[in-house]
Amino acid sequence: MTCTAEDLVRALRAVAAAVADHRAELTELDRVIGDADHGENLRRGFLAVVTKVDSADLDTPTAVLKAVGTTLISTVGGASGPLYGTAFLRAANAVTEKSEVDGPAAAEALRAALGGVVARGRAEIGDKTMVDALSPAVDAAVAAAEAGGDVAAVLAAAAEAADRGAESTTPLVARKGRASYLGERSAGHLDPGARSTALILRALASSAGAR
Amino acid sequence: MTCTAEDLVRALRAVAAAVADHRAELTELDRVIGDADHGENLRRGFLAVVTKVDSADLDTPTAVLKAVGTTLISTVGGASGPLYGTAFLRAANAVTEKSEVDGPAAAEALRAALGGVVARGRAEIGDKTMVDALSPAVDAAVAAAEAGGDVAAVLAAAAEAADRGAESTTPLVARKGRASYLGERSAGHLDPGARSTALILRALASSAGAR
Amino acid sequence: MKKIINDPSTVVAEALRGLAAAHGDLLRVHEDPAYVARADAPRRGKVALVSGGGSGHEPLHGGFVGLGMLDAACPGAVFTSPTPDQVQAAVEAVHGDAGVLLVVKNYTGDVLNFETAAELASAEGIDVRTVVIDDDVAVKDSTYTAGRRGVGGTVLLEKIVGAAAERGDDLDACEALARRVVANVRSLGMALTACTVPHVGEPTFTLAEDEMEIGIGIHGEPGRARVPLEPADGIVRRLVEGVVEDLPFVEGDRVLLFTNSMGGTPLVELYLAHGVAERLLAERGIRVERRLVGPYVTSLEMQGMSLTLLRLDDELTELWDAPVRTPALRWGV
Amino acid sequence: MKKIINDPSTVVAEALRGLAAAHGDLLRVHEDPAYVARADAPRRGKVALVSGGGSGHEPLHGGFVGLGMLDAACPGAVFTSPTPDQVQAAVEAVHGDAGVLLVVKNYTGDVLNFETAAELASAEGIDVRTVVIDDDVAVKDSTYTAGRRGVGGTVLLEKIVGAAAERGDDLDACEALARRVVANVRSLGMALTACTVPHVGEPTFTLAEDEMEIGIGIHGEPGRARVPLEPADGIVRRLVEGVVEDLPFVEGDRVLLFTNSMGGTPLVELYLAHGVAERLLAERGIRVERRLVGPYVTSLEMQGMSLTLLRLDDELTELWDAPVRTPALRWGV
Ligand SMILES: Nc1ncnc2c1ncn2[C@@H]1O[C@H](COP(=O)(O)OP(=O)(O)O)[C@@H](O)[C@H]1O
Ligand SMILES: Nc1ncnc2c1ncn2[C@@H]1O[C@H](COP(=O)(O)OP(=O)(O)O)[C@@H](O)[C@H]1O
Ligand SMILES: [Mg+2]
Ligand SMILES: [Mg+2]
Ligand SMILES: [Mg+2]
Ligand SMILES: [Mg+2]
Repeated sequence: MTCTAEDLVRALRAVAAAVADHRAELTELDRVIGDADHGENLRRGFLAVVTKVDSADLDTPTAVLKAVGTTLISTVGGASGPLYGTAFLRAANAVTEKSEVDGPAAAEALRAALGGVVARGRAEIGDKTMVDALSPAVDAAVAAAEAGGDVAAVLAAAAEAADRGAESTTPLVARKGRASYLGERSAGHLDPGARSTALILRALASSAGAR
Repeated sequence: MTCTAEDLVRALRAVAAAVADHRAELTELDRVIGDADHGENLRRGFLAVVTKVDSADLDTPTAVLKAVGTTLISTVGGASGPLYGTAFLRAANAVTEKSEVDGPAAAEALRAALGGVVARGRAEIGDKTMVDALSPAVDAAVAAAEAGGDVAAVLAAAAEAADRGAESTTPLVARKGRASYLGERSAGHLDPGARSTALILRALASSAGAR
Repeated sequence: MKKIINDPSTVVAEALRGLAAAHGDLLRVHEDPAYVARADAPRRGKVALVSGGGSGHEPLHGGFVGLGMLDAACPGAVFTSPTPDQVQAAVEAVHGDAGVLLVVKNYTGDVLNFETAAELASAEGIDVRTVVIDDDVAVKDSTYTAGRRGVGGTVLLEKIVGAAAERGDDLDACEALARRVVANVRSLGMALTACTVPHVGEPTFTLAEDEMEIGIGIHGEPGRARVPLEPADGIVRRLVEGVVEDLPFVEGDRVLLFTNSMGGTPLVELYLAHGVAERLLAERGIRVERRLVGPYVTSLEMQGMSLTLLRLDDELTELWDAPVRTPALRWGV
Repeated sequence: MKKIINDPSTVVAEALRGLAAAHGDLLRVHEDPAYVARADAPRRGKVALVSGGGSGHEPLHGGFVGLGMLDAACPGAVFTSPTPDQVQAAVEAVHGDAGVLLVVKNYTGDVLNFETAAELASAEGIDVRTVVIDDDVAVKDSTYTAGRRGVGGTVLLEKIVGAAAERGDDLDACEALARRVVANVRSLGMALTACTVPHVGEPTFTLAEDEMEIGIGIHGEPGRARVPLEPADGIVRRLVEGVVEDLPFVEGDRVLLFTNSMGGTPLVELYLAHGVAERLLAERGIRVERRLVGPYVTSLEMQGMSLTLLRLDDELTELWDAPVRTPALRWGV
């Protein structure tokens, strides 16, 4: 099984729905160690993404991903906007010239996305950011692809690892982003960006698995 | 029994103590239908009065009362400052040339005080102001003096009538002062100025009666 | 009670010390009796404008002392009118032998205390006139009340008459102008929350999470009616209607629109409300030609707002535009 | 949540409409993407100063657009940095072929979004430089944090560099000057109460009736430490010590003291606190030569305050005194 531009658009609608459903949860996580806007930022961004991909005529995965990236950058704001935006732009680059994304390409796209987040945000694993969810997700995706997994399998593995990665941020002291201002007081709370990364990957995986 | 300058100073200390003791009550009454400063206004004013009459060499009742009036005017502020201040100044005028105040003179002083309040504030009985306490107090004082009462008896009668007069303000709709802004909503609440008038007269009466 | 203060009874005196330190170029603070005077007062031959009132409405009045506005301001205790000796001392300090105009907000306490001060100053041979401002349409003006309160319109009056005094108008002219402003200005306010007077320590009234108070006063006193909370459009419509229909302001009128915060309402909300007011006035064909937006007549930390409309003519507009240099209003100089 | 708004998602857009209506003589508002530009921009040959950040800090930044200060401001959603396309559009609208200086408060979101915008604008051939301001001493500046936040010092930087750009300094000079301000300015804030972001609907944190938060941020984020409430003397002493000992400011230093309200703190308290700060600085032999007191960098309706100190030299003083004409700061013109 692979993933076409059309599949991707469907998956993005699922992501937007998931983000909207979890808006209050993300906001609450961000309220505790940040500034309470992460849920609203992503809701606004993915609403714009859905409007964008529904209205534009995007017939390749790269075109869809690029539209997602630019839309997120121009609508989300905050730290997560440029980070997620860059992630999608890099993923778009990773799948140029493909009309369908297969397992290995999906893993490659995720690796590129992580590269974009790190290039922009310079966070390392353990800094209590979305990198703590995305980085293990990439490893799991690569392993699944190497094991011959299709897109659904690769994304499922990534989502699974991202969930665990997000959970792992709870005890950490933040060293990047707004939560770092809290110092030791940031420990004991889940990172909102790590949680949203896990949510997004889970929605992508479910959408792929449902086909 | 009559009342000398010295007796008057002692009585004013009793008034200051009574006002301080009832500061919270007066403030609360004023909070409901006014601006919550009546208790603090009078506490500040009578504290200054005590300081003033203790430090100055005031050897006649008129000198004491005049000092009280000017001190209240220059320290109380609000509506009650000029009203009580004028009341004491007029009372001072009423007892000029007396070295001691007897029953009839006390009644006369109270009548003059009421005249001052009405001249300044133009309130009538039933407007829900201090006049509703002071006016029946004057009537009772005059009656007691005519019946041959001494200062203690005259003030006791005045205090008694002022208490009832103050109570009578509860059902009224205010037509003067800040409470009038509330219109019908001012009904059902005791007027703070009427209450303080009753308090002041009660303290004066108790002080006179205790001798 | 959460406040940045040391002791309720010294709040005003300590704040005046800070005001003096912050604006020594514009004003001087006299401590006992307390008043704020223009740094360069007295100005010979100029009508002196003196106002005052309870504290807790800052920047009113001390923040409006300076060139083109007030010559002196007398701050009372929080929400308590000043005493006559403060006013008298201020008048004697700033009068420049061209007479003094007292600007008094219509509250029994203010009127009585300024009246007494005026008597005292007149006895000293100073020509003192008093103008009472009563622009609050929330209060029914009848013989059965103390009359309308003075609220937001006070700032506009002080600015406009201050400009007239600055350009050399005589006392008669200043007094007549002040009455013209009073005749043409109307206000209405509302509150979302109450405020806490330092020496009281708890809010002056309570409003439920879904209630607001319309026709609020600026002393934490309750207003005209308590109604369910509404969106900004509804709130501003109530204020606009109350103000416009009172004078009334009619199609074609040129006005100054003053959108005022009660203190605790953030600017982002205030500008939002101002935008709504501009729209509603435009719909009625009332032409907003000048604006003032900000926290200028406040009620401590109260959240809420008021709208003030002043009907303009060429002269009022010119005087509004004239230079002013005070802590809180400053332009043209 | 009690606010004068219609809908949380339109608060910023509606507020901008009100800002435009109120200050049409000084600025223009562009709606999509949202930015506020000087009415007379672009000014040929003048370095353009562009800033921005989350909304909810008003008058920062839109209230500082005008002569002698910002050429454009980009307002994000409440407490959310603006997006690169807003900044890019603003830069393109106001640049006058003498380069653009972006003033960015040090928050990850602001830095990333402005960085992206700078890349986009540079690609259009515009000489864009960025200066990041990080004056908040509450945050430990180390490789283990996102570094210090930009807070009150931002206003001083925008005023001073705005004056330099206005007098014709070139881009290199403006950039160097901005870095000099950053090197010499420090701030520390505290809160008595939290604020409520419109789309959240409840306070960002909670403080008990007897607690205060020291080292508060301006986005409703918690601060450095939660301690028992103190009198003003104690509060201000904490802020003065934190700021002074950081740079450090030493005896004989000439400084600008900026006493800022977080929004909900009334002026009477702010002036009181300012007076205390002046006294404490005098005790240390630090010479306060300029002051700014008021709500200039706010956090919606939060009650609290911050102190900012800027070490002055003759040039910084002259630039501070230079004319400015914006909605929120205005003098000399
Ligand atoms: N430097 C960084 N690198 C990677 N992720 C980051 C970085 N800084 C912040 N983040 C992520 O962004 C999330 C916050 O996003 P959001 O609340 O939308 O932005 P803001 O912090 O500007 O309000 C954090 O929970 C964290 O996961
Ligand atoms: N015109 C008036 N005549 C007589 N008494 C008045 C008048 N106006 C107000 N008062 C009295 O003053 C009291 C309020 O005093 P106070 O609270 O000290 O002043 P303020 O109303 O200025 O805050 C009222 O309760 C009322 O009894
Ligand atoms: Mg956030
Ligand atoms: Mg009162
Ligand atoms: Mg009062
Ligand atoms: Mg944010």
